[in-house]
Amino acid sequence: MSWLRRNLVIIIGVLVMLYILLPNLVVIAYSFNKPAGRYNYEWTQFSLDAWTNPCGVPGVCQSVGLSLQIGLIASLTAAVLGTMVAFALGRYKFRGRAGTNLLIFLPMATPEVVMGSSLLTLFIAMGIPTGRTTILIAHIMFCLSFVVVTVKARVASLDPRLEQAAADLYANEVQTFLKVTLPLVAPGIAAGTLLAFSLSFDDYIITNFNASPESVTFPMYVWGAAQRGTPVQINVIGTVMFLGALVIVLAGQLLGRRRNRQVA
Amino acid sequence: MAERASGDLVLTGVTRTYETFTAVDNIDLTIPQGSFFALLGPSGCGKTTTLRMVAGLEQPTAGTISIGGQDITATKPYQRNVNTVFQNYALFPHLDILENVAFGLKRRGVSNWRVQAMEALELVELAHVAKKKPTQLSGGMQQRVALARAVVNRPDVLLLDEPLGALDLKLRRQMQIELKRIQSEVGLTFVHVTHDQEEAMTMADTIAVMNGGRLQQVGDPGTLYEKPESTFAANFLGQSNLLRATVSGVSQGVASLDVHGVAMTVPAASLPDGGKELWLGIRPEKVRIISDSADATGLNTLKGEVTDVSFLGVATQYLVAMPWGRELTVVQQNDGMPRAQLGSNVTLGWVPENSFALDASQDADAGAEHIEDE
Amino acid sequence: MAERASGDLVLTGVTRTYETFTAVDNIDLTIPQGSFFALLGPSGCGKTTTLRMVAGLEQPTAGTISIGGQDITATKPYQRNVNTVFQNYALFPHLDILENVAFGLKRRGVSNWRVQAMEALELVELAHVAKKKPTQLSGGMQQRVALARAVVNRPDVLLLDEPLGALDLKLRRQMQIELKRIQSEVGLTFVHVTHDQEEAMTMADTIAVMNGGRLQQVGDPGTLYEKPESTFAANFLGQSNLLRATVSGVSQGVASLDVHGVAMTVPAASLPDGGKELWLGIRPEKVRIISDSADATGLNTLKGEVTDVSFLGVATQYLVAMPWGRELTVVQQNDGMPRAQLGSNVTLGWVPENSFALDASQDADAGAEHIEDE
Amino acid sequence: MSATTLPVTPTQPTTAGAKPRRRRGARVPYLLLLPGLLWLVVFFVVPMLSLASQSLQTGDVDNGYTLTWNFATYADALSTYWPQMVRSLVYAGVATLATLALGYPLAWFIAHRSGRYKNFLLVLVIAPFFTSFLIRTLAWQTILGDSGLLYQVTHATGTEFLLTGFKDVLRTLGLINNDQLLFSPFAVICGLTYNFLPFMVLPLYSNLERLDHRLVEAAGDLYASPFQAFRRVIWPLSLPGVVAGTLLTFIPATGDYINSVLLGSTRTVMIGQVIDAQFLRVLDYPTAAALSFILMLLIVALVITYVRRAGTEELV
Amino acid sequence: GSAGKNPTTGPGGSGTAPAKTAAAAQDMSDTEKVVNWSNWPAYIDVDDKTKARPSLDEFTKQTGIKVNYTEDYNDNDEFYAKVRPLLEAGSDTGRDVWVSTDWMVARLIRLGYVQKLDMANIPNHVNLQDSLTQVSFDPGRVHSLPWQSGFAGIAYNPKATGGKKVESVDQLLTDPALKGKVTLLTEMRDTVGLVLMAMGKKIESFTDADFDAAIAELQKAKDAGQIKGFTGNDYTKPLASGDTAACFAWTGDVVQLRADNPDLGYVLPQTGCTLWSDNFVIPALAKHKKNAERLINYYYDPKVMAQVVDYVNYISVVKGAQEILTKQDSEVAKNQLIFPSADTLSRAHVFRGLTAAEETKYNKKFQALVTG
Ligand SMILES: Nc1ncnc2c1ncn2[C@@H]1O[C@H](COP(=O)(O)OP(=O)(O)OP(=O)(O)O)[C@@H](O)[C@H]1O
Ligand SMILES: Nc1ncnc2c1ncn2[C@@H]1O[C@H](COP(=O)(O)OP(=O)(O)OP(=O)(O)O)[C@@H](O)[C@H]1O
Ligand SMILES: NCCCCNCCCN
Ligand SMILES: [Mg+2]
Ligand SMILES: [Mg+2]
Repeated sequence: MSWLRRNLVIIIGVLVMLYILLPNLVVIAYSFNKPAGRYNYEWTQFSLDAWTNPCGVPGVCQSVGLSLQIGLIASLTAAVLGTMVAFALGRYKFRGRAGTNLLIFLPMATPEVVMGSSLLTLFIAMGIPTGRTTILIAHIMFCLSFVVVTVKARVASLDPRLEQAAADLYANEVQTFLKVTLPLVAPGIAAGTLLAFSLSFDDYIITNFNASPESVTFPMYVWGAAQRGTPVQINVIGTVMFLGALVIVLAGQLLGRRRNRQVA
Repeated sequence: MAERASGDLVLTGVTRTYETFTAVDNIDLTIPQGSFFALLGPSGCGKTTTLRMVAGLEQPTAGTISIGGQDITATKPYQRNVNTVFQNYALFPHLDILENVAFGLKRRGVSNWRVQAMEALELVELAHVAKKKPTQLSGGMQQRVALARAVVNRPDVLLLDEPLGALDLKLRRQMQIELKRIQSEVGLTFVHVTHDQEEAMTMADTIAVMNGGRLQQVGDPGTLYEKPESTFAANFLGQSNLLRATVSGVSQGVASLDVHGVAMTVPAASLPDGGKELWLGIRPEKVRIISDSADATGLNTLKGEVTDVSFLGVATQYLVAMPWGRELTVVQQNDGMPRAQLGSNVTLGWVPENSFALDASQDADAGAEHIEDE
Repeated sequence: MAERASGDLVLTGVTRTYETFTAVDNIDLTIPQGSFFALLGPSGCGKTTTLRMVAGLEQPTAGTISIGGQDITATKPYQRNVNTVFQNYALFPHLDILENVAFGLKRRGVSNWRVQAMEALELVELAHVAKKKPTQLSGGMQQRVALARAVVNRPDVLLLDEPLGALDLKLRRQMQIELKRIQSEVGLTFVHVTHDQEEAMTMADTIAVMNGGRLQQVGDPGTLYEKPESTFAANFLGQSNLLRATVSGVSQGVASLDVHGVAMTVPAASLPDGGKELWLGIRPEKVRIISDSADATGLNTLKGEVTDVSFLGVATQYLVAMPWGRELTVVQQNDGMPRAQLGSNVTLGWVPENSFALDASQDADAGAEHIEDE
Repeated sequence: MSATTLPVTPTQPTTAGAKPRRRRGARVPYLLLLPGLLWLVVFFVVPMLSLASQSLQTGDVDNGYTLTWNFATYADALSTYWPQMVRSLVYAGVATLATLALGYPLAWFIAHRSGRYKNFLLVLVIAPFFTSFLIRTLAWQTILGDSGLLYQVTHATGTEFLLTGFKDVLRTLGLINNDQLLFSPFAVICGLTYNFLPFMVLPLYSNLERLDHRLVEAAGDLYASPFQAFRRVIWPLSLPGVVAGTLLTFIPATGDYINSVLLGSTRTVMIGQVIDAQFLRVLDYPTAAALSFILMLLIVALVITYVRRAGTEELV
Repeated sequence: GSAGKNPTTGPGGSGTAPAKTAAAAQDMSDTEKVVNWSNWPAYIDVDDKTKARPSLDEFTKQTGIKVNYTEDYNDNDEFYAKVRPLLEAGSDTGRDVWVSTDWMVARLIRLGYVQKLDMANIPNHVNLQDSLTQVSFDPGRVHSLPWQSGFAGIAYNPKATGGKKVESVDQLLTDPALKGKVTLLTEMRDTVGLVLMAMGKKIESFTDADFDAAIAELQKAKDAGQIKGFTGNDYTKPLASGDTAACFAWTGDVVQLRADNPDLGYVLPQTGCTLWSDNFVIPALAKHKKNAERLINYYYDPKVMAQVVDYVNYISVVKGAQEILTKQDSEVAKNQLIFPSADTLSRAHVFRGLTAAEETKYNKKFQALVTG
């Protein structure tokens, strides 16, 4: 009983983690399926077919490539713009602060269909042909708010005395920003960028409105494929992306630990 | 790039006002090159603000600051050859200790920064933790890193804002010795802010006592302690017994006083200008408990009852109640001699030359830092 | 609900081990009800761990803890009638001062919590800030709130973990007086952790000196200070001069010693058991600088050169170099008498009864807390 | 990415300088804002304005719409679709509470009990995003289906009674209608909860990670039982994280409808689905636009009230 | 067959306003050997091994024209919403040809968004099934040629019905055994059409009142909790797993599902089923119109179409494909759902064309049902 009480948090934590991961486990399992027909719905037989040929379905790997590219550019751009806004909001008092806060928050409250379609109308009015560029613009727009919210918290908790110390130690404004401010806010920016990347990588509705036939992203591909049963390759790619993220973090951590050990 | 402008640090009419509140009020001060200067005063009196103006982190509302005759009032912090050891250390958490110390050197493009930074770390005996992060260090170690980070730049002036404020007593005393050693080794001008009066006295060549944004008194520790010019200085720098006295006459350089009906004397030279009323001050350690047999001629004496005895280790502190209600504090070194008992009636005495006289218009409790008015 | 179990706090064989490291090692201790007990020792010696076990925040690996004969070893913190004033105050930042103080009362369902909490705030003279938030208060005020928050529960035992550690000297001294006053007013058992030896001596009825998880010596402040039983206690509780000495003979209750070729005496009763080698200890304030004219009969004397003079305000501290290289520390109260000059040759002397002798097998620097080993 | 980060919290000011302050160079904040806000103005505000105008137009797709300031559309839209509107708020609200109930212990676990696996667990929370949400939501069909994973696992382990009991509870709560877990309010809320859990966990984590554990001990020392310590100390101190998390969850969840489409039934239609149909199928742009604005307005109003009550000063 | 009787009752593609003419762009076909084709997912033959698209590759090989084949047509409405602003603004959609369902073709023609086909470039158009040569949505077949066609009928999973067959729309909407486990299609013409026919109405010539009655019927079933949901193509998964007991479904899907799950039942109700076709159209301002027409021509070769049908399993719109397939893959050739008999075809009907006003009105009512 007391064991249960002591470990309750761990037990609940593990259960919730399981809840979060359960669908991914299903996705992983079905990446090893060998469906009899063209629908990967029912478990039929274990097979590595899809794993040995992940790009086997036409277009799927191009779409992943495009999504990665868009996710990267969009999240990085949103990170830069969002960080600047976050600094302004977290650091300064100025007229229009409340309005700015509202403007940051509204896109999160706007239904995606609405955003996607009204943006498309705008692009046409502006004469911007749909495609990679318009997807990027849209993604940067909706990622911006998430970056701002994330980074602002970090900026607000930054100790201004550290910047003063840098100035005291002969660092001019630019050096102070690059050598002290930025590294200290970096974890917040990293978190915001990661969040933005995952939002961009996974967006369908807004993307679909602003895409062209040449710019089919991974979610668009999946959406289409899901209309008539997703090919096993999609599970493979989902699994690779999922595990890839984990491996990168683990590798980073191991590397960091090794470096620490060498120093110590 | 910082310009070398070695020489005295001079503040002229420096004032800093925040909206309606004047934090620093028209300060004139000359701090000779190479001296160890302490700025002492209660919380909120403007010490940090003064330092920040010298460092360039704050702009004076009025007045000028110069080093070695060169006016630096308008220059940016990074253009001044002044470094600060911040009250809270302000070490860069993302850099390791060596990088922290080397920060200023690198900014100035010093090429052998590694060698110089390691030397500075050796100076504070921390070379072995060069690769650790600040959070992995204890408070005392962090403080020394902050010191090394500032000292390594060989600034014209080193500002120390209560660098020992967060240390415990024992470590604090050791760091004081360390600071003194470093100052004499590298020969910089140190401006040291503290509100620990004992710290100021043991370390500084010159002490300035500040209150409410103004300088109260500037001088060497001995003079400030033995001859305070205000009740504030008298109370803030150590303890003082202040007795209400009326001058009854002056002859041959000696003033006769009436203290609650008891006749006393004080050197006439120490009398303040103005009226006949004054505060007669005497330090607790200057008061002796006189045995019945002893000769009390030439001493000012008072009789009272011992109401409290506390053993301080090195010394014992007595509170002795006077007939008019007020208590006198007496400190006697525990040199092995027998001492007074709680409740006994004793005679207190002191050499008139050891006392001082202050203008009676002041508040006797100024600077005594009562709990209510922190 | 906390059970009332008034009476002595008794620790029996209490041990706390973290993996391989023993933080507290088999401690036996009885703290009488209503006493003011101080736990003194260097950083990391196990003071906090001991308190935490009494509070129930940590479980002893072995041993029992009881209050008034009732074993509380296995009870939860909230079931014990023990309260703690934490080292960092640990005030609840989201609650105002009154709510902070009333926290424990409300948890125990005391209905007139408001009245009691206000009384406690008046006790610490903070009734006027009842509606403020902790961050709006200065460090000293926060400390007093923490105290009120604990005292208001009238616990059997009040644990104070370096409550004054973060205060500056002046405020610290005032809070010490405050604490004493409250303790005598409410009559609780106080267990006070500190590593400020002066604080321990002025405040406590009984002091326990801890080192490396073990109790070194327990006693009243005077005895501990005047007759330390180890070099650790001698160095940790104030400063000590320790001289290497060899016993050359004992007669009529007086031992003759040879100290670097100088003959001295010490009461034979103070000799440790064991060999002929010993440390002769003498406190700096017990050493007098003897004028040439003075009579030195019956005193142990040494000659040396003054190498450092530092003015401490109340007193002056001298370092006097002995012919064999080591320096002796001498403290003389600034009672207005003329003192020795830097560089002059002086004779030092002390009454043999004021010195103490310790087993030579110990490290003379134990407890002197060098910078290297914080 | 360091373990101590991922802060999505409006924090308590931790240092004296944390509060926004006025600085010299009043132009600096505006320069910083310029590119980001310009982006938002051009690509969000302008379309929204044209949408606003659309909501007041009358006409049809073929013959075009004209601005007639027809506010009646708002009244009509609201009177027709208020049940879906209310349902969306309720589902999003319940899902938000569920993410809070599940996310809090998880965030606590990661912050205080996970040791060096902290980073790993944090990424594990966000990693599912990298597998398309559609596949993951479809996976819930596989899990919740009548003969799905849940059924098979309980069946194989002889613990079917657990599943039956669970269904009974849900039925009593009105979260399922018949014997099916899938295509029920329960499934929709379960999907919403699942999809937005990371948005709750991350801000909560960064808040709880900073919680001073000594305060919890102090509470215990002052006679607070573990529950009371949570209720009186931990919970109020974590409010900023709770507020950030609930906003990041509630706001997007209200407009979401993929979960309702794939996991719900005709009785779980959410407002996003209505807006989608008006936009795409009925081509009634004024109604769709009006519904969007009503939704946004409702959310903003709710959020402002909520944030005020929770005592966090700034919006998000 | 009788389904070939062209539904002449509707007002055709003309609506109330005369159809506008779509703008043509300068045709770059001769200089740019490409054609951009948007199609529905999984609507073309794929080599299951190499995952290549054999018929497309062959086309390129023959003509040197590269096909940018994009599967971004998931749903008529969604696709329309995507291209409408472009068409309305008079800009190029970036596509030379796509495949729209009949009623959508009507709308596109009405609004002047699609160009006339140049039959001179499509000599093979004569291979079009007779039954599809005259359609109300594109009188005279000047703007469109079908790609595939199919039925909407009733599919059921015996596992979930308890072995029971589901044979009529009435049963689907009322049988308590199916309660809460029925899905219908969000495609209004299929769902309402099947119900109208079950009510004895003709979908070629129903009235507003008929439409309302059908909606009321559906509403009743929905209120009774019979209907679980309205779906797009995503009805397949729950049907296969048995979470959906019975539903309206399209033929091609069911043929595919049966490969995994041979027990699945499929019924074309006696009261009638809908017949739809998805048609090639060339949007306004398409840059490679001639290439697109060559592509259409290519697929109207029975041999090529046989290859496609063999894979996608919808109804062939090209004459002669069955004969070819009978030789190659008799299974498919015998399948009633792919090559329906005359009897089967007699039950199939095409939803009448709607005027713009009707379309809006009906859509509104139907969506009120779906999202209500
Ligand atoms: N930015 C500011 N705006 C308004 N008042 C300020 C500002 N900075 C400081 N002050 C006020 O100026 C006075 C002097 O502050 P300062 O920090 O110099 O005191 P200090 O002597 O360093 O005190 P402490 O010993 O507590 O550090 C204080 O009353 C403070 O409240
Ligand atoms: N949870 C723990 N795990 C491992 N070692 C611990 C733990 N807590 C304390 N210790 C160790 O136990 C020893 C005693 O710690 P404790 O906090 O009791 O010291 P202290 O006497 O209070 O020191 P200080 O004066 O610095 O507060 C220290 O060496 C410390 O490192
Ligand atoms: N995978 C292609 C499915 C095509 C379905 N077309 C639907 C038209 C319904 N009337
Ligand atoms: Mg200060
Ligand atoms: Mg401790």
